[in-house]
Amino acid sequence: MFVQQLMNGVILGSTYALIALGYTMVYGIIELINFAHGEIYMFGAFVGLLLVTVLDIPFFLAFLLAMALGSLLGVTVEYLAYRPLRRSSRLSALISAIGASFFLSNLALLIMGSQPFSFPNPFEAKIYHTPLFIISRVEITVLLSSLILMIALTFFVQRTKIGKAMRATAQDKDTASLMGINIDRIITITFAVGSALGAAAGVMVGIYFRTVTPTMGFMPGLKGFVAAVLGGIGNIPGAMLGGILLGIAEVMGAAYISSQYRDAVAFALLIIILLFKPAGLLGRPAQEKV
Amino acid sequence: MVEPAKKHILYTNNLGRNFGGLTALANIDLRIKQGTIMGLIGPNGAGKTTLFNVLTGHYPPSTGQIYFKSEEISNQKPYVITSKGIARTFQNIRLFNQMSVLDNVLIGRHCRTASGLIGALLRWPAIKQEEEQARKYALDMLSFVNLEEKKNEWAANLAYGEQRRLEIARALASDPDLLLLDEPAAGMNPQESVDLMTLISRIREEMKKTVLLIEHDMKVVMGISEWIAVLDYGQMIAEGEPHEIRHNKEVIRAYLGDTA
Amino acid sequence: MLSPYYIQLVILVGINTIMASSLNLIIGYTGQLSIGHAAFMSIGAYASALVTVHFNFPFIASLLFGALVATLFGLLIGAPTLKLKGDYLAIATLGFCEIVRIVFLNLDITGGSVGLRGIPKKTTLLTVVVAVLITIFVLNRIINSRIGRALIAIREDETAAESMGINTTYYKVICFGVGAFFGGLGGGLFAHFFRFIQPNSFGFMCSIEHLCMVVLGGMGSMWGAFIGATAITAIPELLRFLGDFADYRMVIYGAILVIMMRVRPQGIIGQRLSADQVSIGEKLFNRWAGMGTGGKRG
Amino acid sequence: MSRKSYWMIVTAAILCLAMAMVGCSPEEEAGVLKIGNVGPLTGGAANYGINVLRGIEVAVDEANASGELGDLTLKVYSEDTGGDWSKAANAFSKLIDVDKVDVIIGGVLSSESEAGGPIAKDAAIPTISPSSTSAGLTLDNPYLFRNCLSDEAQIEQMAEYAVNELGLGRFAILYTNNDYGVSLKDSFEAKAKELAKVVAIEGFMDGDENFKPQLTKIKQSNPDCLYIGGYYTEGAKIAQQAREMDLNVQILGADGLCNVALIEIGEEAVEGTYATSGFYPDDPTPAVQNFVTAYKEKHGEDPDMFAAQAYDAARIVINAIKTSGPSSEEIREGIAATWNFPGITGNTSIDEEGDTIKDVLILKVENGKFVRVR
Repeated sequence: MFVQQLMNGVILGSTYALIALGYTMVYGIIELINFAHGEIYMFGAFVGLLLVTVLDIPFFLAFLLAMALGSLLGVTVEYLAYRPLRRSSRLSALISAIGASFFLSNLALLIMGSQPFSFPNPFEAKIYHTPLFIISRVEITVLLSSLILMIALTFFVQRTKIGKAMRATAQDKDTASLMGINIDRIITITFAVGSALGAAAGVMVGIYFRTVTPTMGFMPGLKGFVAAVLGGIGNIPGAMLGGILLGIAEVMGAAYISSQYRDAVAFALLIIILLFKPAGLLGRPAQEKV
Repeated sequence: MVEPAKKHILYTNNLGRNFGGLTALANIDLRIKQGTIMGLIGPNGAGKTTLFNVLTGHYPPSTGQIYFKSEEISNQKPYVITSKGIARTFQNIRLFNQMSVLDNVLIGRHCRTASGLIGALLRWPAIKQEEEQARKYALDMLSFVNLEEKKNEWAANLAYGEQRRLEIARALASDPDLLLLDEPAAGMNPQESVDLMTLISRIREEMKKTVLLIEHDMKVVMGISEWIAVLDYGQMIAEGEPHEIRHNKEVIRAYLGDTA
Repeated sequence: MLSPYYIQLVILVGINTIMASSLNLIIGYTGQLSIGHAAFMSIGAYASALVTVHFNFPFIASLLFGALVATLFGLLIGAPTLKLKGDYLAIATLGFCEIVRIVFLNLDITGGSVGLRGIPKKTTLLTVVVAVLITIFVLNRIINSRIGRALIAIREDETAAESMGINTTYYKVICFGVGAFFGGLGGGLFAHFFRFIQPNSFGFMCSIEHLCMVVLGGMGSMWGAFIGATAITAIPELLRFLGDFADYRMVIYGAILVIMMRVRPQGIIGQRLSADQVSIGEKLFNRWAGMGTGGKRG
Repeated sequence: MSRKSYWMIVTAAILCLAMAMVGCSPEEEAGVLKIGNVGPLTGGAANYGINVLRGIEVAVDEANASGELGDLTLKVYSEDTGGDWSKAANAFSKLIDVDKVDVIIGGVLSSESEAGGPIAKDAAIPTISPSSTSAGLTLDNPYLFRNCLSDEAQIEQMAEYAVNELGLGRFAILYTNNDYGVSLKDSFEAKAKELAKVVAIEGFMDGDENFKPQLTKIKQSNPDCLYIGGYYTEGAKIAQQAREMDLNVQILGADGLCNVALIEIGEEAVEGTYATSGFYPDDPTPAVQNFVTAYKEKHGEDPDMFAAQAYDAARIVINAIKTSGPSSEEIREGIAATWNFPGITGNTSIDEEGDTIKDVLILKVENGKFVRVR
C-alpha cells in the first residue's frame, strides 16, 4: 500500500510541478506571485475540452492549441494587469494579481456556469499491474508528458539564447538591460512559456480527473505556488522537486493522518517552509538589498 | 595597526563579510576616534556601503567583532544598534515619502521615546508631554538643517538637496553618538556641497557628534575629514590624515589601476 | 419605521466597516498584505458563539472573548510570519485562513461542515453602531500616535524604519494583533446577528471582499474603509433591485482590484502620491547612477 | 477636511438612495400571491439553485394556466445567494420585508436554510426547502419545512436492499465533508453496522478531485461495496478512479448521485451503480411525464432531482393554498397538514417536526441510463 500511495503522490505531484514551473519562472523574473496562474490552468482545460468536444480536433493538436491559447492569455494578463504597475509598489502589483485571478475565474463561471463539464477520455482505459502498484494508462500519460515538458523547459532555459537572456534578467534586470536585453520582451516570453505549461497542466488534469469547472484553478493554483516555494522560488528544478514532494506529502497525509486535513497539510507545510527555510529546498537565500 | 583604546568610540577587530563565495569585506580593523570626522573612500564596489551595513547591523558580520563605546554590538539588530547611539543615512535617499517632513524626523526620535499601545489609547498627560518634547526636539533638528518651514510638506515633495538634509536631520533626531553618512554629497552641485561641508562641521562642533562618512567627492572628504580610511576589494589598504592619503601609492593605484 | 431588511443592511455595513478598518490598519497603514482576514473573523465568530451557547456568557463578555481569542491567534501566527516580506506574507496568511477553515470544518465542537446553529440573536443596530465607533476611535488613536507613525514608516520603507530604531517585527505583530482583535470583534457581532455560522462563509472569497473594501475606499484612510465597506456591502444588495446584474458581482470585484490599482491606487478617497511622483530622490539617484529602472528596493 | 465632508455627503447620499429604494416597496397587487425563492443562482453551486428555480417556475406556470386557484395568480420572486449563507440571510430579509412574499421556497443549500430559517420564523412566513437535507434543520421552527428525502429513509432502504437483495456484507463508506455527506455517512454507518460490517470510512473535502489516497486505503480493507455519500460529480470521479485502481466493487449512493451528469462524466465506470432517489424521470405515470414534458418545453433540458423536488414543494404550497387558504398563516397550516400528497417524487407527508416522509425509489445505472429497480 505504501508504494501505491507513493505512486499516487508522484502522479498528483507531477501536475503540481507543472503548475509550479509557471509560478517559479514568473517570480524569478518579476518577483510577483502571478495569482492568475491557476486561472490559466483552468482556461487551458476549457480550451482543450472545447476543441476536442465541439470542434472535434484530434487530442494531441488540441493539447498544443490549448498551450498556445493559454500562453496568449498569460501574456494578456501580464500586459493589462501587471505591466502598468511595474514601477508601483509591490503591494499594488500583488493586489492587481489577486484581482486578475478573481476576475478570470468568475468570468468563466459566468460564461460556462457551475455545472462540471466532462472531458472525453482520449485513451483507452487500461490498467497495468506491477508487483508493487497498479497504474493506469492515463496516469502513465500524465507522468510522461510532465516529464517531457520539464525536460524541454530545462533545455530551453539552459541552452537557448532566449533562455540565457531569461536567466540573466532574473539575476539582475538593470545589468541585463545594459547588456542589450529587451526586458519587456523577456518578461512577455516568460509569461508565455509559464502559461503554456499551466495550460498543459490544465488539459492533463482534465483528462486525468475527467471534469472541467471554472473554479478548478483556485486550489491547484495555490498548491502550485506552495510547490514552487517548497522547492525554492525562482528555481526550475526546485519547482519540479517541490511539486513531487508536495504531492507525496498530501497523499501520505491523507493516507496516514486524515484525508479531511489534506489541504491543511499542504498549507501547514508552506508556512513551516517559509519560517524555517524561506529559500526553499534548492533556492539560494536571497540577500536583502539595503 | 592602532590598538583599540578608550578614545575610540567604535572599533572593529578582523571584521569580514562574505556573500556566498564572494568576500565583500575582510580583515577590517577600523578605529574611529571620539569627536572626529572620519572619511571612508575607495573605488566603486570596494565595500564601503557593505561596511556601513555591517556596522549598523543590516548584515551580520561573517568574521570579527564590532565594539561601540567598549560594548560588543556584533550581531545586534539594526534597531538595537540605533538605540545604542549609531545613526545613518542612505546612499540612495530612503525617506518615508508619504509622511510629512516633521514626521520623518519624529521617526528618528522613536527610539528615545517610550509610549506604548495603552498610552496611545488613553493619552494621559505624560504621553502628551513626551510627544510634545519629541516634536520640539524634531523641530530643533529641522531648524538645524534649515528645513523648518517645510515641516508640513511631504518628504517626497522636497528638492533633492533638501531630502539629503532631511535624512541627516532624521538621523540626528535619534541623538546618536556616531553618525554614518553614506555619500551625502552625491548628486549635489558645488554650492550645495560647500553648504553640506559646513553642516557636517557644525554637527561635530555644535552637537559634539562623531561622524563617519563615505564620499566620492574628494573635495568634500579632503576638506572636512581629519582621518581617512581607504577600502579596496574589501580590504583596508590605507589610513591616515588627508595629505598622507593624497600621496599614498597604494591608494593611487587603487583608483587609477595597476598601470599607473 | 425602518424595515428590518434596511436595518440588517446597516448592521452588515457596520460589521464590514469594523472588518475593513481593522484590515486597513494592516494593509493600508503598515503595508503588510494580509489576505486571510476572514480567519480572524471566523475565530472570533466561533469563539464568541461557543461561549454564548455553552457557558451562557453575557453578550459583551462573549464578544470580548471572541476578540481576544482572535488576537491570540493573530499574535501566534503573526509573530513568526511577519518576518516574511510582501508576497510571502500574503500567501502565508491565505494558507492560515484555509487551515482555520478546514479545522472548523472538521471539529465536532463547531458543528463541522453542518455549521453551528442556535446562537441567540444579540447583535442589534445599537451594539453595532457602538462597536463601530469604538473601533474607529481606537484605530484613530493608534494611528495618530508614536505607534501609528512607526507603522506608517514600516509601510514606507521597512529597512529605513529599522535603521531609525524601530523594532519592525514587534510593531508588525502589534498591528496584526490589533487587526485580529477587531476582526474577531466583527466576527462575534456577525455570529450573534445571523444566529448560525458555517466555515465556508469565512473562506478566501470573504477575505477578498474585505480586501476589496480597503482597496476601493482607499488604503491608509479611515473614511476610505467605511466607504469601501458601505459600497461593497450595499451595492450587491442594491443590485438585487436591478435583476440580472447580480450575476456580475464577483467579476466586478476582480475588475475593481485590477482597475483601482492601475487608475487610482490610493482608492476613492485615499491620499497617496501618484506612482510616478513617488520618489524624486530615488529617480534622481537612478539617473545619476545611470540605471534604467527605478522602483522601491528592499 | 472639506474633502472628507464632501465624501461624507456622498456616502450619506448613497445611503439615502438605498433607503429610498428599499422604502418603495412594490404596490400590493390584488389577487397576486407572491412566492419567494432563495438559492444559489451564481457561484459554484449555481446549477442546484437554477434547477430549483426552474422547477418552481414550471409548477407556478401550470397553476396559473389551469386556473386551479381561481382568481389568485402566483408570482415568483427569486433572490440569489451566490452559495453564501450570509447572503441568503439578506435574501430572506429582502423577500420578506421588501417584496412582501407570502411564502418562500428555499433555501437550496442546507446552510442557506439554516441562516434563513430563523428570519422566516421571526416574520412568520412559511418556508419550504426543496433540498436542504441537514439533520435536525426543521426542529424548533414551526415555519420551516422541507420536501426532500430524509437521510434515514434513504439509508434504510439502501442498506437493506444491499444486504438482502444484492448479498453484500463488507461496506466501505466514502463521503464528502459537507452537511449532505456527513449526515449520510452517520446514518449509513449506524444502519450498516446493524446489518453487516463496515470495513472502512473515508472522507474528502468539497471540490476534491483526487480520491486515490482514500481509495487505496479502502481497497486495503477489502470491501465488497462502496457507499458514496456525496454528489454526482464526485461520485463519477470516485467510480472512475476506483476502476483505474482495479477496485471493482459494487457502488451504492443516495439521491445526490441521481443526475445524468453522473453517467456523462463517469461513463462505463458508473455502470451498475445503485442509488436511492425520490424522482425517476422515466416513470410512466402521467403526473411525472407531464412535468418532464412541461419542463423540457420551458427550459430545454431534462429535469433533475432538484427541479423535481422544487416542483413538488411548489405543488405542496399550491395544495396548501387550496385546502387551507391564501394567507401566510393559512399556508403554514396547510403545509403542516400535508399528508399522503401525490407528488412526482412519490407520496409525501409532512411530520410534526416539518420533516418529510416520502417513498424512496432505488435506481440502477444500466446501459448508460437510470433504471428503476424498486
